[in-house]
Amino acid sequence: MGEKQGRALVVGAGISGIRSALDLAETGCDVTLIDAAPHMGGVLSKLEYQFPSDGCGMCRLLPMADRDTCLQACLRKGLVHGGIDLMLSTTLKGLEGEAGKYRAILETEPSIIDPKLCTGCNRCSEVCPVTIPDPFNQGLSTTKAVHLPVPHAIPNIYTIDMDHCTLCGECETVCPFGAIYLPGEDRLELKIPRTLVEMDVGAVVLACGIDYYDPLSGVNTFGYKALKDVVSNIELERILSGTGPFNGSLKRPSDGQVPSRMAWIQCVGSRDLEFPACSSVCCMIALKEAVLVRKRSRQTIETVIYYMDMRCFSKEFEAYRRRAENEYGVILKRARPHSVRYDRNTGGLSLYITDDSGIRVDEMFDMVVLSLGQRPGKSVKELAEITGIGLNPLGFFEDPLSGEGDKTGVFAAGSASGLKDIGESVIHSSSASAMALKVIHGARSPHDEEREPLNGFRDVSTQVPDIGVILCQCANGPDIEPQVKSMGASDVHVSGVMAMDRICTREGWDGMLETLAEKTFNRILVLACTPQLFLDKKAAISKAVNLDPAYIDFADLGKGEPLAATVKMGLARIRYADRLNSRASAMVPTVLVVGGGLGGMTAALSVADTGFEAIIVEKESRLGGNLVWLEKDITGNDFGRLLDNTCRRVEKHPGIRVFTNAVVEDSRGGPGNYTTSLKTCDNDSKIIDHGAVILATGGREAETSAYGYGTSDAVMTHREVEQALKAGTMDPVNLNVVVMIQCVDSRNDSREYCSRICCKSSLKHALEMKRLNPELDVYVLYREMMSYGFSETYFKEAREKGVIFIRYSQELQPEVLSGTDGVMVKVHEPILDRTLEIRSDLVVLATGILPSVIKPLAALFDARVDDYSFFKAADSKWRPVDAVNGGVFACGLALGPRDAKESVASARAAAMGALRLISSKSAGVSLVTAGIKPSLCTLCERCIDSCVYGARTLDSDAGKIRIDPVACQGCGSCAAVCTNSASFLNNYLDQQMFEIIDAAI
Amino acid sequence: MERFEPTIIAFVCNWCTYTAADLAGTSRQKYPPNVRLIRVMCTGMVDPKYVVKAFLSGADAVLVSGCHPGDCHYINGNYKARRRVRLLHGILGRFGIDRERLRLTWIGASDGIEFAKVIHTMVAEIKELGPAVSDMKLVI
Amino acid sequence: MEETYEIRGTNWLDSVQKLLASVFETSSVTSMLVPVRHSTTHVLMPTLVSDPGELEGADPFAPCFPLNSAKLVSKLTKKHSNEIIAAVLRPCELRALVELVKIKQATMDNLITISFDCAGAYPNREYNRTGAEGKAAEGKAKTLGFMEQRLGSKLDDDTDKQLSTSCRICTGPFPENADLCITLLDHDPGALGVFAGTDRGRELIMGKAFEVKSLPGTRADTVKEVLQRKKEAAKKVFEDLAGKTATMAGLGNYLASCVNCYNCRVACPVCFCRECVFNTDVFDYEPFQYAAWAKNKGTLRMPMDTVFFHLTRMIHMGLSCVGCGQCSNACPNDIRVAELFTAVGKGVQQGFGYEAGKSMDDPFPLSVFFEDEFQDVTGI
Amino acid sequence: MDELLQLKTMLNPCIQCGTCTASCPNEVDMDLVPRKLWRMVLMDRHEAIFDSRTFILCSSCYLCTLRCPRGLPLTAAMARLKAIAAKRDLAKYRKSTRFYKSFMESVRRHGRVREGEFMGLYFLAMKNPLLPLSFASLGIQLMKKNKVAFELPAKPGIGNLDRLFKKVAEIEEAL
Repeated sequence: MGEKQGRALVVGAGISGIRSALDLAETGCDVTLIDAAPHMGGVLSKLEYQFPSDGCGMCRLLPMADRDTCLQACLRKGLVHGGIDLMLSTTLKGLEGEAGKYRAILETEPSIIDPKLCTGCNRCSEVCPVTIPDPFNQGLSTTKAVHLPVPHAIPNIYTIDMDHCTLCGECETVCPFGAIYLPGEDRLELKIPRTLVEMDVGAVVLACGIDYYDPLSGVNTFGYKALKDVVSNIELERILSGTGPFNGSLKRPSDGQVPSRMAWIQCVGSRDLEFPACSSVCCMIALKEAVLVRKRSRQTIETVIYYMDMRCFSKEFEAYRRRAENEYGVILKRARPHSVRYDRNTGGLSLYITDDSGIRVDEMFDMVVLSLGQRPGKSVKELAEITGIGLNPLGFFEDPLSGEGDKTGVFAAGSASGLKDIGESVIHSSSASAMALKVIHGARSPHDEEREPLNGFRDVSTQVPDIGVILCQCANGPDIEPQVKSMGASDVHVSGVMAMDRICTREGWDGMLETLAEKTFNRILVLACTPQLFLDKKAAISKAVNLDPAYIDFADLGKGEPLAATVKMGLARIRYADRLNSRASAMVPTVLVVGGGLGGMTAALSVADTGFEAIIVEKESRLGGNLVWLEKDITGNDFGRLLDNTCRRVEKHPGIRVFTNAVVEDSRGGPGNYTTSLKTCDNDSKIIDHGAVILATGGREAETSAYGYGTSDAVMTHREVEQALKAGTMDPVNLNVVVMIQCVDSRNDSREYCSRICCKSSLKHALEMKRLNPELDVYVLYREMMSYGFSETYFKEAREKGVIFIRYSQELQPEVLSGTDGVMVKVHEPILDRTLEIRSDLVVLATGILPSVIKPLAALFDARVDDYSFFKAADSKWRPVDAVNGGVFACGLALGPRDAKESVASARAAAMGALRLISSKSAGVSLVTAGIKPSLCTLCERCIDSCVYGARTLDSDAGKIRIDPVACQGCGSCAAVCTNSASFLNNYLDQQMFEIIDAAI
Repeated sequence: MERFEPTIIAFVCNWCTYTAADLAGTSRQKYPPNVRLIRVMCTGMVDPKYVVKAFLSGADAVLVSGCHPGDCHYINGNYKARRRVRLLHGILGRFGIDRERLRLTWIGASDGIEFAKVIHTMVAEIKELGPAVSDMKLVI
Repeated sequence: MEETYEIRGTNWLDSVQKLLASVFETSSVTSMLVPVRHSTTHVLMPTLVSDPGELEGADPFAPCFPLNSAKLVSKLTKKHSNEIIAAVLRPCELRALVELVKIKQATMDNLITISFDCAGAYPNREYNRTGAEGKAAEGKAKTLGFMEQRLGSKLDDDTDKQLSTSCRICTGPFPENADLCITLLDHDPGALGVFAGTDRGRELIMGKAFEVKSLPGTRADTVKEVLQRKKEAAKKVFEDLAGKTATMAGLGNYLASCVNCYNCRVACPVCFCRECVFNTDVFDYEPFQYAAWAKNKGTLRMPMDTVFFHLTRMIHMGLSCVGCGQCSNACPNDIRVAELFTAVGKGVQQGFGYEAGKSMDDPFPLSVFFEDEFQDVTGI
Repeated sequence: MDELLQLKTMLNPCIQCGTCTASCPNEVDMDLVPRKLWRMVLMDRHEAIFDSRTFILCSSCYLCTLRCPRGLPLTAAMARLKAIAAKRDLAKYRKSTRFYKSFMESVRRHGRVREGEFMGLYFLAMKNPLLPLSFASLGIQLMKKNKVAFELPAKPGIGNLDRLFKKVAEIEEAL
């Protein structure tokens, strides 16, 4: 193998793959993004509503710095980025070599429809005689054997389901572009055969996602497929979707009626014998679906969720659950339905359940939703064999706590390594891309690379608009050339109208480029029927005519408007096209990390490992944070060693500077350019210039005075138990009975959120004590065991080892009475419906996690904290570690409760976020960026208030509003609040909009 | 008399409703040709001046359409748009341009069919209502 | 109920001058903006007085309202200054000032506001015709006569036909949030009361040697009665206006004689732009555009964009309109702009549960939003 | 107590989800629903367990075993409890345990059940002279249909299953 490679391969173009690919592309790597499916988006292309926002927001994954590198459009259409080569219907077949120097073999499925020729005209589908269940709608609606796999994908290339195709040849005949070439008896060769490509890559990210459990494969099918109104959660998502089988109206599949009572059955295919883990997301999905149903039906459809434990363990989820119950009237019942039966008399579905009182009841519904558990993706096993990455017992990619010492350049991203919601997947994917970047950065040190400067184009900014119009024409379309020509003639700014034959074909396109290259237009407007096809090709025109893409635009002839309106609107738009000549100042290639715990150190290492500088500020005298007192996690990871290794690496790393006994005092500037002063122990001030900041300020075990804590030595917290066990001052052999109480001061009105890690801590300590003293009686008093994901296996183990779990409710809390000999715990046992008195030697309280106080610190960097005083992320799903302004990131406990492994992932993700920002060269200001005319500005500051990105500041010395072109995302709300248009949005100027409106009418 | 064909100006956000309009196209959802789509980055950038300009230039109705609450690419532009449209309803409503003629809708990226439906409904209703400002040629 | 202190001078002007002089004495105010009748020109104009002796010409009660002083206060306070000043403002001027403070065009940091029961004013041309030419003494006498008549009739607007419409339909003629609020209604002739509308005002009043007397017991009822009358008057005016401007064409006719001089916006106290957008290149059309419009429509009224201008101003300023009526004062062609703006302003402000100038604590409606509000705005 | 400890270990993974109860066809007649019963086992509430008739009502349909998400052998657990009750000859369950015993005794002797002997043994074991009367009506009905064999007990030893039963007893002892 030769040189280290600067290209990364990302396998899987779902959310995780897109996140990783963008991470790597934005940091200057070349990325090949492949997906086995003929479209991108993965399972997300079928899901539209995400908890806890009940909306989408996927587009927030797009780059914020250097926005123009990426097509600014809904990600459901597709991802077009200059640095990402997308290969669909492609799989990884082989991988040889070592980290940094791999040779990958990619296989692209043979295709019957030539994607380069197909324009998505739909004629093939119209004539196709074969009707099949539509896989996009999980078979709830039908489509043709030749069909569009995902309706919103662009380019919209058709595919043929060869399992159903009868090779009748109708489509082949009707295709106006000759894009279809069916195999037949006399022509067994496919026109576009299976192709193998060998490619040198430095690192590989595996983001192949998950599959869903098939109820038909299990012992209890719950009537799935046998009863039409029993649907899976994915099917329900399709039913609720605007592109779904009923166009978005909620109907039951059997008869198209609106259901009146719907039930959700949780843990179908999870937490059972076959799959002893929790699928982590189904509880929230069910809550969200029930809320959507309640909202849609104006609360007329009754929704009941039958659950075992309602696992709302992430920061905002408990609040969501409360809203679902209290505001939307979703009914939650703790019960596991035994089976679903069809009731012949009513045509309904009856569930046999036993509620808490122990009475068995039949409940009638007319639609039942199965919350299907997740399974490893189909390709996981094969990919594991190809790449040598290990699998855990459940068949997911192994996900070690720390990647240190790993020689591999292959990293799992997202749910391929375990069950995660979108937010966690996004974090995990960025974590994977950070590790991949570390492997390849040497080959292509992104921040040293000179990007093609935009000012290499000829300067036309001062020229009078000289517009060239390209009219794309089909032979079979109406002849509109004379009309367009006459419109061109009457516009003083148009100097040429050229009709081209079908630029959607290779010949037509090349012909257009040739024609354009001969001219010297300084604005180009292309009129075409489906300009979406060319969205990724602007760069090609730009190169051919040596013109900034800012001056090239498309107008859509396919929207059904009068021709004159379309053309004139297009001309008005292009006439004002321009690029702001302000320049963003250079990014400072340094990241400030506040907090030197596990998160902070990991983030700093991730930054420094890719060649940038990291500065850690730690207020204590030593690094380590909570790791200092923790011994190990539930899986047995040794934190002492982890701490030593991490500290050693940090201290030795030439790219990391550490300030202990230091705090941040003040900061100015914005994303890309901060100047921050630190106060060190000797009261010195230190000035740091940095481009981004990561808040890794951590959190702590909450203090408590509940259950007699502080009055009796027999009442301890988990931290104290951990320390006592570590120090050997506690020996479980001397104990007879231990009671652990969960959710102390948590998940109540004063502290709403679930601290997520306490259940795991209790399981860890219960198992550890049982190991040291099998005779010990351990009782865990819990409200909801949040042993999500693989930790469910420890819950099972604890039960097997004889730990007794007793559920208590918020209303009926346990009581702890201290006496002379130990303490007495009184708790109501709901199954037996009686109060138990447990005389115990030790009571352990799970008091939850509180964040460090970061509000003032966050405010210094224009970031905010949430209702619980944790860092407020811009979006819990799509931008889970970043502040809205794009220059501030957070990780670990500062973000919200999470365990060590999750903290490490979030730290790498935060580092990746910072790297995305500081690697962007910002050669030019993005096309659509706000500006200001100071001569008109009266400093009312409304624009500052309206800017969510903090891109606007008042420079009171100069008496001017300043705009940070990196922070500005071009939303234009500042322009809309400005009464005299002193604030404006470039390429959406008032006069331009007026002309467009005039042209439209 | 010639059948009245209204002109509707639709300010659609680049992220959601524009995608829905594209989707309506690719899913062969036909909608009347009376609507002129003007793509804006966000409904939050629709200056009330644009709406007024559209009416004074002869539009019979204006549609402002963007992402569902919570979905805005720019976090909250659609909420700002909602207040602005409310203000416009309050002002234009006094002068005979009532709320049927100025609509704000949330149409998500997957709502291609919904988009076509909205246009259908709106065109049909405006046809009933008649031209918006036909009698003011001289006075503006 | 806030403690009210009574001041009894020889007449209302003497009383108010005493009060204003005492502000100089007992506070660190270095100058005071107050309408003063100038000894040479005899014209009443807002004047910055730093010598308490010059307060002799001060006449805040005259039915003379040449301009809304909020704009002047903006000039005095927008940029940082260490001077502490006081301003005597009509309630509508104070409301305008509050709006300006919200958009950072003025601050109240170093400002003491003084307002009073406003008996209204005449249109500028009317007042100039009847009063301004007189000598100082005559002017003073006219003011006192006006006061006697107005207060005597408990602000019955029907008894004074010269009163401007904006004042007739003003539903906020009583001071509320000024630091010092002067009451005139129901006091004995010549006497006035003063109470503090703010904490700062309370500090000022404390320990002053005013004669303590509680508010005239009848005041609350009188205020109610006055407001009721004005509301009814406003309703009539608005209904009449709504009839005339029920369509865009009606609005066009209403504004038909407008020549786009933009005087209304210059006079508007809350119109704060440095340069109106209608004067910028946004509306700088190209010749071919005019030609195209004319061709398209058959005719093109010039200057164009008249209705556009006024609608835009309603959009920009409707939510902040305090109903002072200066726009009508400024119109050279006697378009009754003020009624139009007051009606629209009232309407849209109600729509957002907002009252322009009422309180510094109410955010400007377009600067805030909530996730689940105004659900009725959306949908087909 | 060992048997119960064994049973407890067997049931430790129980998550009290109640699927067993929901699936049980006899649940309506049980004084302790299965879920509660298992909870009692885990909580060492031995008196309560043997105060209940739940396990004796189990008809071994195996639905609970099939549906249990933890895959617990619940039907076997019910059988264990029956065995313990039989072994201890608890008065509460004698009607049932002695019925089984008499049945098995008849089988042991002859390799098949002989109804007459079986019922005789049973009445003898129950030591209740009035008991046969309560079976009279059922007996007459069965006799009418020729469902009761009247021949006298054959010689002991024919079809003798002694060795088999001995072996089973040994196994049970070892458990």
